Amino acid sequence: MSLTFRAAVKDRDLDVSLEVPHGRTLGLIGANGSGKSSVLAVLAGLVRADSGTAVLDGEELFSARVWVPPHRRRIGLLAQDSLLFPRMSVVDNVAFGPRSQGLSRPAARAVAQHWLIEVDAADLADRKPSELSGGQQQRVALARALATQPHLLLLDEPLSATDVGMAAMMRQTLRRVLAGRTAVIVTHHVLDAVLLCDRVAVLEAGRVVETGRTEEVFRRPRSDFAASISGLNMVRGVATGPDSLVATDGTVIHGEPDMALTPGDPALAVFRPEAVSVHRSAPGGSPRNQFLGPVTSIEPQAHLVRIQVGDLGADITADSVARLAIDVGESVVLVIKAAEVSLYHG
Amino acid sequence: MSLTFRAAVKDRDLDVSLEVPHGRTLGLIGANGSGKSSVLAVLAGLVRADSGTAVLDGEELFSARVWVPPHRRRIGLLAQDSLLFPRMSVVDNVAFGPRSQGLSRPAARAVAQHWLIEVDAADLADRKPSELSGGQQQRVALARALATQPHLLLLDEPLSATDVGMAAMMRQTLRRVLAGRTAVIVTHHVLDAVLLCDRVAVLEAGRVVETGRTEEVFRRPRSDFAASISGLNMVRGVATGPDSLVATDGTVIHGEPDMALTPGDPALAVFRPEAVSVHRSAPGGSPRNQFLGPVTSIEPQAHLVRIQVGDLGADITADSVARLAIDVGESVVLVIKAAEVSLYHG
Amino acid sequence: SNRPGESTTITVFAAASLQATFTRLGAQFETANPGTTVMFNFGGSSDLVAQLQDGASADVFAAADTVTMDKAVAAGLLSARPAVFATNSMEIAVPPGNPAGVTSFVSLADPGIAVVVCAPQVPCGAATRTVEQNVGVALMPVSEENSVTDVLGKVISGEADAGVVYVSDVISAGDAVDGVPIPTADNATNDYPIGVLKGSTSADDAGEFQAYVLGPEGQQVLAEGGFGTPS
Amino acid sequence: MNRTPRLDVPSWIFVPAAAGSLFIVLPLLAMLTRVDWADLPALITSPGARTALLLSLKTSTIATLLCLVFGVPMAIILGRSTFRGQDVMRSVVLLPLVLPPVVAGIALLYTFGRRGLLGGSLEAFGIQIAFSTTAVIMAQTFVAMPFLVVSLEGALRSSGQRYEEVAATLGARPTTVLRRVTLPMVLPAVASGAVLSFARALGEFGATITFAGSLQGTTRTLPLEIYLQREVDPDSAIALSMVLVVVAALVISLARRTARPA
Amino acid sequence: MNRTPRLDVPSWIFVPAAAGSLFIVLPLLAMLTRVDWADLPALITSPGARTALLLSLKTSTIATLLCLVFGVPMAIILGRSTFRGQDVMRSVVLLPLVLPPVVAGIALLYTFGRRGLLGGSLEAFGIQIAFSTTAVIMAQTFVAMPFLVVSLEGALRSSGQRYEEVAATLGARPTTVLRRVTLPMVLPAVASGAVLSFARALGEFGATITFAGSLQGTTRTLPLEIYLQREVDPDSAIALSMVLVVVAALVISLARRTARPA
Ligand SMILES: Nc1ncnc2c1ncn2[C@@H]1O[C@H](COP(=O)(O)OP(=O)(O)OP(=O)(O)O)[C@@H](O)[C@H]1O
Ligand SMILES: Nc1ncnc2c1ncn2[C@@H]1O[C@H](COP(=O)(O)OP(=O)(O)OP(=O)(O)O)[C@@H](O)[C@H]1O
Ligand SMILES: [Mg+2]
Ligand SMILES: [Mg+2]
Repeated sequence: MSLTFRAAVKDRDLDVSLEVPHGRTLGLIGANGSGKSSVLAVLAGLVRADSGTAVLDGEELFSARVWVPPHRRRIGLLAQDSLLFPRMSVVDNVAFGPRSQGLSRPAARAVAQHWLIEVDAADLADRKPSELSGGQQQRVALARALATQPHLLLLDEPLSATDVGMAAMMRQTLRRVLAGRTAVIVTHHVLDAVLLCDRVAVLEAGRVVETGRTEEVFRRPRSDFAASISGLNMVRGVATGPDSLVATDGTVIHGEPDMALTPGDPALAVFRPEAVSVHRSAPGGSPRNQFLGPVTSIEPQAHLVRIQVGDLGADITADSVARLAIDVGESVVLVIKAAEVSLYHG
Repeated sequence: MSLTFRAAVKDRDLDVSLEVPHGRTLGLIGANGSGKSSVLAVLAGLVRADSGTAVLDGEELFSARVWVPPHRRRIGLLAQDSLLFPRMSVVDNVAFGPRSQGLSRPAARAVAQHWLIEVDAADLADRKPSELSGGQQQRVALARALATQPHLLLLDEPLSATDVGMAAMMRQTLRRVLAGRTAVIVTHHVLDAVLLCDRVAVLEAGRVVETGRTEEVFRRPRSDFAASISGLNMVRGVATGPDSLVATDGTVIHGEPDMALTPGDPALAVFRPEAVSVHRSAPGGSPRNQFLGPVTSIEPQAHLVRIQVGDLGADITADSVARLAIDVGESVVLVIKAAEVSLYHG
Repeated sequence: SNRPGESTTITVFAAASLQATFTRLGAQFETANPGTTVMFNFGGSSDLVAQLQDGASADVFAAADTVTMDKAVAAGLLSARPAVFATNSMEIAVPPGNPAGVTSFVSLADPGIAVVVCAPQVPCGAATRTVEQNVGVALMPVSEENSVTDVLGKVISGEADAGVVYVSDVISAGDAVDGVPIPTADNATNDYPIGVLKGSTSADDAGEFQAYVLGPEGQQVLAEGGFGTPS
Repeated sequence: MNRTPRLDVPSWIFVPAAAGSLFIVLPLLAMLTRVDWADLPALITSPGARTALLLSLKTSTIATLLCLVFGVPMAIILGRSTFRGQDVMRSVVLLPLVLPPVVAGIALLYTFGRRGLLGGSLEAFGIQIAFSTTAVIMAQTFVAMPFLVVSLEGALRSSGQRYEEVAATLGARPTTVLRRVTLPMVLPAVASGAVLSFARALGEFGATITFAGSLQGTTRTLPLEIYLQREVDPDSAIALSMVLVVVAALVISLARRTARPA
Repeated sequence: MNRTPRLDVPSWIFVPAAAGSLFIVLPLLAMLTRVDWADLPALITSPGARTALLLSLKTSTIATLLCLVFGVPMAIILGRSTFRGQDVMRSVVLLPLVLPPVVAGIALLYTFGRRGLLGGSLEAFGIQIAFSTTAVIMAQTFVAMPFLVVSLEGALRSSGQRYEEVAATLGARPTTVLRRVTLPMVLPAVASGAVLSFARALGEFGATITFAGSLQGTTRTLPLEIYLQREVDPDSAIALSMVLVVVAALVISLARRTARPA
């Protein structure tokens, strides 16, 4: 009882296989255009794969010989645009799925009311979609998708238009709803993935480049995208000892290996920008990792300032920036304690 | 040379006044349905205000007697949905504005190409909008809005569908584009506001509840929404001394005032969740702020774990959570050093 | 012939040009024969034949020319030989006051006069051709209409200066047109035959109607309508 | 005044639109000036006119319903599915549009008449269609149907299919999608199509007189009555036409008003 | 096969659609069985038929263009703006639909005829419309225009206005919005409307014969020729009708094909 999926769509350069165990939630992350929505569209039956097959709860959804039309797949899809039916009220939009499944009109409305309460939109029930704000529309669309109680739930960036406070609430709701339900969620937010997904798959250019348990992927990313979405600096290289690697540009990095590395093996070093300190010249002292380079940008973040040196970022306080008196283009030295660097097999 | 705006729209319960000095960018933040998009729609001429007036660069856009139709306002609007013209290619979509301003077809295409390069979508030029991913559509729509070189630029959540890496790039692009241009940007992201906006205005239920310089608003929020979007804990109260206030529930909070408070005046206390430590029982020691209450939720964040006690949040490491062995519903004591609490007149 | 309380309906298929006179005749006949209703189906004679062939049920058929009636006879639609009950001949119709000053058939050949006629394919056109040949002129009409009604319409509206139509049409148009007669020697005449149909469900009443049309009352109404008496 | 303001349409567009409207209005006005208002009441209430008007309304309404019952499915199949022979079907549907109505009547006779393709089989069942009120309705349906199909198909093609996809992912069967998404979306076009069909049926003359004949109370609809009247008195024919026009305008605006809340 | 798959239409819908198609196809087939194929070539190439066909094509094409020039603006004003008297205008536009064509011809005579409303003024300018090809075109335009207006207005109402708003915020004047957004969006409906108008104009008989008369080469269009022919030989009239139908189908499918890439 689970989902297995493999599909290739030539003209979108997509070739993906995925598995979602029964009752689990898979996060799908990746850059714009990497194929996330396409995967959902193939699953929902809105795009035909050139080859491949999908099996949900033992039943083939599509394959070379089989084609189950969308309305018989029992798959709920929340697409990237809300696409609420413009001529129906909010409650009728949400009641549409239950009605289609044969519920009576009052029963379907009751179900709809329930889901509208879940997404905190009960007071919008009688409005027309054109009278809703963007975030309200998204919540109603979410309620509509949830109300069908599908065997497989597909959510494409369900919270992208939702404000911060409401998003926190919605994540709670989704956690409840997703418990025991097989689901695939596309998101650009680490927090969504961490809170909602058992595993994540990272897409790059239509291919799965990394999958794993959610925390694992974000703490020990293997793909550039996973590192960047986690806000981590990542350096690829080759292990030179049990606790060091040499990057492609020759820099040697020392750190704390999860397991002793085997010299010669590919290895990854990962560290948080907050752990990086910035100096005008190399500080003296014991074994430390140092990177030298010109500052490419200086950006205020919420509370700190991000100093970017090539691919690497350092977050320091505004005070430090003032004290260092650095400017874009000037050379600086980035220093990271070995204890702050995670090393693992790549 | 600037924008002054005051408008009321009855059936959306909106009553807002704003000012944007020439060449400056105003951030508009607020919860879903607080009226952000409505303000932009009134400015762009897509919704009529029941009363009010707007003056851009000395010219009245609307008032009781004046009504400049949308196409003569020289206002560029990037709406919340991309709404690319479905029957035109991407480049023709972007060239639409310049063409409408009278440029020749090749000249307009050249302008379009320029903006497509700016949003890193040059390779999509010949596609139809239906062949784009969600994030790609949003970037193209952004290019289309920018290509008109409007006197006033209105961007409604310009980066909501954009992936993390691309968003960083787009923020750079927007910074360049917005320099010297009068603009209003709606966003749910602190980073967008911090990087792009000189000032922000916070909307709640169709009213402006706070405006100020961007850093000021996020560091010293006065509205609940500004505090929550900045990820800060905020407590309202009445000053009891130069460096203390009493909250409505009677708790006394000590902190570092920006300026000595006048007892009896309303005051606000603000502190970061990372600065809060969690104890099973009240620790001894010198003057500290303490809050007692049951844990309402425990949520993993990207790197830390958020312990929520009522309105207040504490971010602690997963290790600490394990060591404390706390669970939802159990009473804990939140402790914050006075040095970590900012106090200011509310 | 009806016993009191009994009612019959007879259906008469008649050429469109008979509408005015037959409607009057029908009403008179109904008064003379209480309990009998006369229903009419007016149309182009050839259309009516086609309808009869295709199964339309009727009791009496009155056509505007013998060619069409011959077709009906050939198709075996009639129960007896039809009889000619009226004749019609041609006349020039001009707008009231005769603005173009039409005096004779020959003057219609003046290129300054806009004249409309029936197309030679239809009976009134064929008759017009005959008149042309008799008079010895060739008209250059601005329009060759499909029916005499269309010709009359052009004249009534003043669009045409003159039109060649049946005498009965000039009469029935009343004040709307003036007539310029064509001498009998030059004129063309066509015969209107009437007959009882084989499929008739009330052949007696149908026969009575036919007799009524051929009888003095009928002939008087027809004469008032501008029709000639068959020789 | 806080609804989304309608965007301006270009002002020059009022020039051709006014010219077009004038071109339509002037002849109607010219007709009005010729109507003999004193005679009108008698004319309208004459048994012939009344019977014809009622018959016209009855047959046109039924014909419009038949057009909807058969035409909407045809439009949907043409506009929303792909199958071999679709182009052929599309062309075939158009044909009655160009057929001169009298020829259409002949074609119907050739099919349903006594001597027609199906006439024999129908007669065997005791069904006589030609020259009955049924024949009037069939003639009207035949000439009016393409108007519904063609205009509705155009609207279906103009409207995208994204909402229908959403409905399918919500588990709606094709029938449900059709009933609750597709049709509501193109409702204005269905209404326009029905109006066109009704108007065409109401004004139908040539096919009716050929296929159904012109018998008072059974097959003589108002246009046939008008045609007959014209032989006798052109001006009263025009007056009767005005009745037809007014009745049509009333029926249509009534139908529009009741359809709007749906 | 990786395009978005068309959603299934409900399968029961094929039943009424097939019934409707049969109802249209059967009479056409019945006609075909009566055509005397041996005589056909001679008939078609007869000067009368050839001239009439060419005249029909010419006048119908011009009439369709006029319908587009005047009808599209009218539809846009009805479907995209609000003004007082809009409902009146909508009803007026419908009227020629229900007017029996012959009466429409009379109305045109009353307006543009020699003794009509404008006849005097026109004659003063030396314009003589009566019995000219111009009159044919005017009659066809008058009866065909409502088809374009009504079907296009339906489509405009079915389609939303959001893209037009976007265009306005990009600085597009109403004219530009119309040309580059509105019209491309409803292009299929414009095409359908044009097809309906063309077909109506091509089949037009009553108004033409009443207003323009019937003279070979000048005003006798193919339908008029067919009616005349019918007096002589009904079967050859049917054969000529088939020609009309085939030509119409060709012209329409040609127009469709060229319009598609736009
Ligand atoms: N209908 C289509 N035809 C052809 N190519 C398409 C079509 N739709 C999308 N694409 C392309 O396929 C690729 C994958 O698109 P997809 O929408 O799956 O991306 P995504 O991962 O969802 O991105 P985003 O985060 O921007 O939503 C993109 O390069 C896109 O341009
Ligand atoms: N056309 C409309 N008619 C009536 N009310 C409307 C209409 N559009 C929006 N509203 C209401 O007006 C309020 C403000 O909506 P608005 O779209 O401005 O919110 P917003 O701040 O942009 O929210 P979001 O972050 O969700 O986009 C909301 O309560 C919304 O439901
Ligand atoms: Mg996507
Ligand atoms: Mg909004």
